[in-house]
Amino acid sequence: MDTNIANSNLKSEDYFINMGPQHPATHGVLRLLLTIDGEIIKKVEPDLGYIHRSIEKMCERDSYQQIVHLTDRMDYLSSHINNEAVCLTVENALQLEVPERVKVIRTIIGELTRIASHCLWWGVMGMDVGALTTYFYGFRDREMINDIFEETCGARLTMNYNIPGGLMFDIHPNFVKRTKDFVAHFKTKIPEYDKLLTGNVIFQKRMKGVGILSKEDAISFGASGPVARGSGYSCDVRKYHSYSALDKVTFNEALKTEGDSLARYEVRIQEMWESLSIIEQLIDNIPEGEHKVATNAVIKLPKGEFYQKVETARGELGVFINSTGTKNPYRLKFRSPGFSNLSLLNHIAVGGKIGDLVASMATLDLVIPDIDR
Amino acid sequence: MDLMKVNKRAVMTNEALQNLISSWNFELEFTEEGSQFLNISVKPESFHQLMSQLKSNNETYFDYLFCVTGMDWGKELGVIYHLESTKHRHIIVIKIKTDDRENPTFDTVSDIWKTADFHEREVFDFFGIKFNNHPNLKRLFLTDEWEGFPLRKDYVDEINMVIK
Amino acid sequence: MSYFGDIYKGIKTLLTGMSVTGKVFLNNKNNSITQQYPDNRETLKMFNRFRGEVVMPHNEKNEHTCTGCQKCEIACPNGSIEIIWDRQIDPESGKKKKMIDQHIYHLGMCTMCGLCIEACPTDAILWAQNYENSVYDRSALTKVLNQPGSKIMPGVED
Amino acid sequence: MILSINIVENNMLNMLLIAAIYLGIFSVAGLFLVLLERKVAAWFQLRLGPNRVGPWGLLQTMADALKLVSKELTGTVKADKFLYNLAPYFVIISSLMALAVFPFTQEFQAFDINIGIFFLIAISSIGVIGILLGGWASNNKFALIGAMRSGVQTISYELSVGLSLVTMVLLTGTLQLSEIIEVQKNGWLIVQGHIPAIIAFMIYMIAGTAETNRAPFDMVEAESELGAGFHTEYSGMKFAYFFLAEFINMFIIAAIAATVFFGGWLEPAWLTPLGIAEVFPAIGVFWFLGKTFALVFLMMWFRWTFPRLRVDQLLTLEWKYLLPLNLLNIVLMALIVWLGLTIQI
Repeated sequence: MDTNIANSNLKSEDYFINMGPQHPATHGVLRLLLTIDGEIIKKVEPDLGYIHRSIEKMCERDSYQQIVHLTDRMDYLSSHINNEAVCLTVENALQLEVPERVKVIRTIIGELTRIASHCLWWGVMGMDVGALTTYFYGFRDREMINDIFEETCGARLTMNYNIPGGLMFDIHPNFVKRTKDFVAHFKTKIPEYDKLLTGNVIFQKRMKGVGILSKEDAISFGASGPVARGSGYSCDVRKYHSYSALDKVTFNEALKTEGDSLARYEVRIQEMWESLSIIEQLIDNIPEGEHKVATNAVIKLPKGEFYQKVETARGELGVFINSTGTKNPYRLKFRSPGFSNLSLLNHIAVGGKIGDLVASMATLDLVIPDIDR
Repeated sequence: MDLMKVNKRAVMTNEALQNLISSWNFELEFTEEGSQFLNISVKPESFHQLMSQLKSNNETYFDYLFCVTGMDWGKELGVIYHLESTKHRHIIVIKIKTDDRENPTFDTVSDIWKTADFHEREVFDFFGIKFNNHPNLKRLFLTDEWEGFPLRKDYVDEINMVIK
Repeated sequence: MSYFGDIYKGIKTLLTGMSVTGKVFLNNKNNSITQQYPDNRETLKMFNRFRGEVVMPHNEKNEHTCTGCQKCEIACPNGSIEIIWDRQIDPESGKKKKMIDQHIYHLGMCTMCGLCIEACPTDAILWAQNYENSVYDRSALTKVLNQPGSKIMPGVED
Repeated sequence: MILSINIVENNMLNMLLIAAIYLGIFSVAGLFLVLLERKVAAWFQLRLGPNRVGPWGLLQTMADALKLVSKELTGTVKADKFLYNLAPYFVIISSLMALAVFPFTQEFQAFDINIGIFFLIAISSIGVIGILLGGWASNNKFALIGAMRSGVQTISYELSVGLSLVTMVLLTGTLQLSEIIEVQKNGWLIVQGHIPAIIAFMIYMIAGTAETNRAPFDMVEAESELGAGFHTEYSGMKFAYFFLAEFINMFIIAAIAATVFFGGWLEPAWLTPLGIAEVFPAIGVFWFLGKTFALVFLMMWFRWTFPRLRVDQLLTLEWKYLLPLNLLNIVLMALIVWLGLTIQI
């Protein structure tokens, strides 16, 4: 009997694994078709659309006020910033100047949203690499922000607090105090995050040198937000295309040049500090004034094309409105940060282990409804 | 205020950009149609060449493709590309159109910007616009057996679409 | 000797991590962030602005302030509000006036965006702070907000 | 003739009786460990833990066990039925067998063989065959990857478990567990062997945690990577066997450590003058279980603090760090024993 494998008719085939749509690491309904060789990843092919609601098509039939609440349901972890993006586009198109008070409040809540999003990401990040306790610590701090939101905006996640022309209602009297309490509380918690996870030798080994993305690739893949900044590409929309009250504050753009998972992780931790500093600069100086300017009940945008970028917790969100002068947009496109960031997953995961894929995917901080829209 | 600032800066560069790009011997059409950016319409034939030149030329250096929008203008189908330069920080908008609604085809730019791979697949999925030389032009969001292209204006689905 | 140095540093970081969780463990009585939900119904109070469900307040004479202007119906992005109205003779002025027959609210379709309440010129509808909205039958989510036999409060005009 | 049959019958009866008692005690103990884990996890994680069934949630795992018993046993169509059904029994039986040799007190020991430690090491590594069978036979890709990882992991870490115990055997000169405890009447071995014993203990705890496939070494299940790993396709009671075995294994690893390093059922030396143990020898069970649960708690603390290692780092840790250190440590211990540098109280 011939026992020589090379001479026999044994065939070698690729080993496919379906990761998702229901899988603990894909956070929602992302499906990855993995081609693996033992533990080594040979190819990652995302399959999307499990939660696609065609928000862009729905926007074409909705009025501009109604569009705002749909954006809550895209990247639900930065819903306020999404709302703000649509409102800014509409306000810019109408040449509408909103009161200073609105700008400052929008910025404060936007930064709180960013912290809340990063808290959740930090918890989930730990969970993906196997440290289950981080999840609850992240949620503990996020809960305080959610309470602030609930008291002022009436909802914890899908707030819909912005309307074209300002805010739906003024901030709650407790808002300033609660926010200050949170800032004081959270300043003691980020060092705890570092102690528990960042410094941990296992975590460092899992993250360092894993999922490397060079600056050129980051730009070419259209990466934005902490993913791009971890690779040394300075792309903070808040710096380069400043909006709302962000031109009144000073903050540093968190930037790392290593381009690995650890760099992306550290950028987000650094961003939490920066957001705290932005909030501290603004919270004592909320100007008095109206919380909105009157707009027509039916908003009609002038004919033309309007584009607005904002920096959500995940990166650059773009709103592109093509208006023909009616009360609905003719075409509305959301440039979602997660979609571009997902496209580079194959690039950074190939050659790594399954565990590396999970770790790098966690540092991309994907929110699937944001990708699927 | 912000808008005014951006506009002022952008208008300056827009003119310079227009002068520069119009010297490149392409058949181009410059517009601003209410947008704060410089808009360029280009014929599909010279599209790929223009795009690669926009990226490689040192003065334009548009290396960051951040938004690819499929469009249905009713009669024509087309794609809008938003480009930014990470060096000069200027933004430009490129448009291509075709009258062919049955079999609209453009050249891919996924060889110039890797991000175009996914974005073009999205456009293909929702508008049915094909891209020559695209490495993996498959449906991305919808199932393979889906009929029609939902974001086109003439798409009808009487069961699932609620029209106000 | 970085081999042993690495081991020492590694163990130190592990112990630092354990000290964080250890502290939480010892303080667990005061730290617990979970709520004993069905048990704390009595004390669980939502914030005043919490968006639970759209309601239409009535006064003791069974009167509401809805004029049937349909602004909420137009403002609603999902078609959660339907207003059935009729022109009836106003008993006070004797003129024909728009009056609601039924203000129908589909809670199952509502996304709690609050646009209808913003749009209402007479504050006829408000947010209620209740949070237990699940039911066994979908049809129970379709509610008629104006009470049977209710009338518009005299003097309310849009 | 008649007499001898009687003896045999008696022995059989005895054995059955003892087996029944052990099974009863340890299925309850296993359930208690599950509850303990959930409570401890909750307290680490700012939660309250199970508190609905029974006072303080004490009956929660009983209720879970009842649920698991009554659940349908599902399985894949293309599974290798025989091996698929065999695997959970392999795992649970091998871990229950190990319990037989532990001395709970001086009198309370079912099976005092002179190769006690050896028996424990051997038995505790059989369980992996069950995991391999389960992963292979259930015809699931995630399960297969999990099982293969388990094979790699257990084979590697057995070395460290074995060698760190061998280090201590140098000190005792015997493999029999009752005699190992006898030796410790002059001070627990971790005191007697001081530096090398502490190193051996640390290596043992790391390798032991890995041997039980618990976080941070839960490569086999690796929830965020493989879903549920090798037991993806198991449900109901068969899943419960795997689950229970994990907890009994944890108990075994902790019990070995308590016996070999911390004097088993011996009370702490400063309590000896009080003479409680002479009046009331059964108190030894308390000391034994106390030490064991302290170590079990340590393992839980690991689990709820650390991230998981990657599979290649797992092997790096074993072959580049634990194994060389272990071998050095044995030499060190041999020197100390040879030069008589041990601490005797």
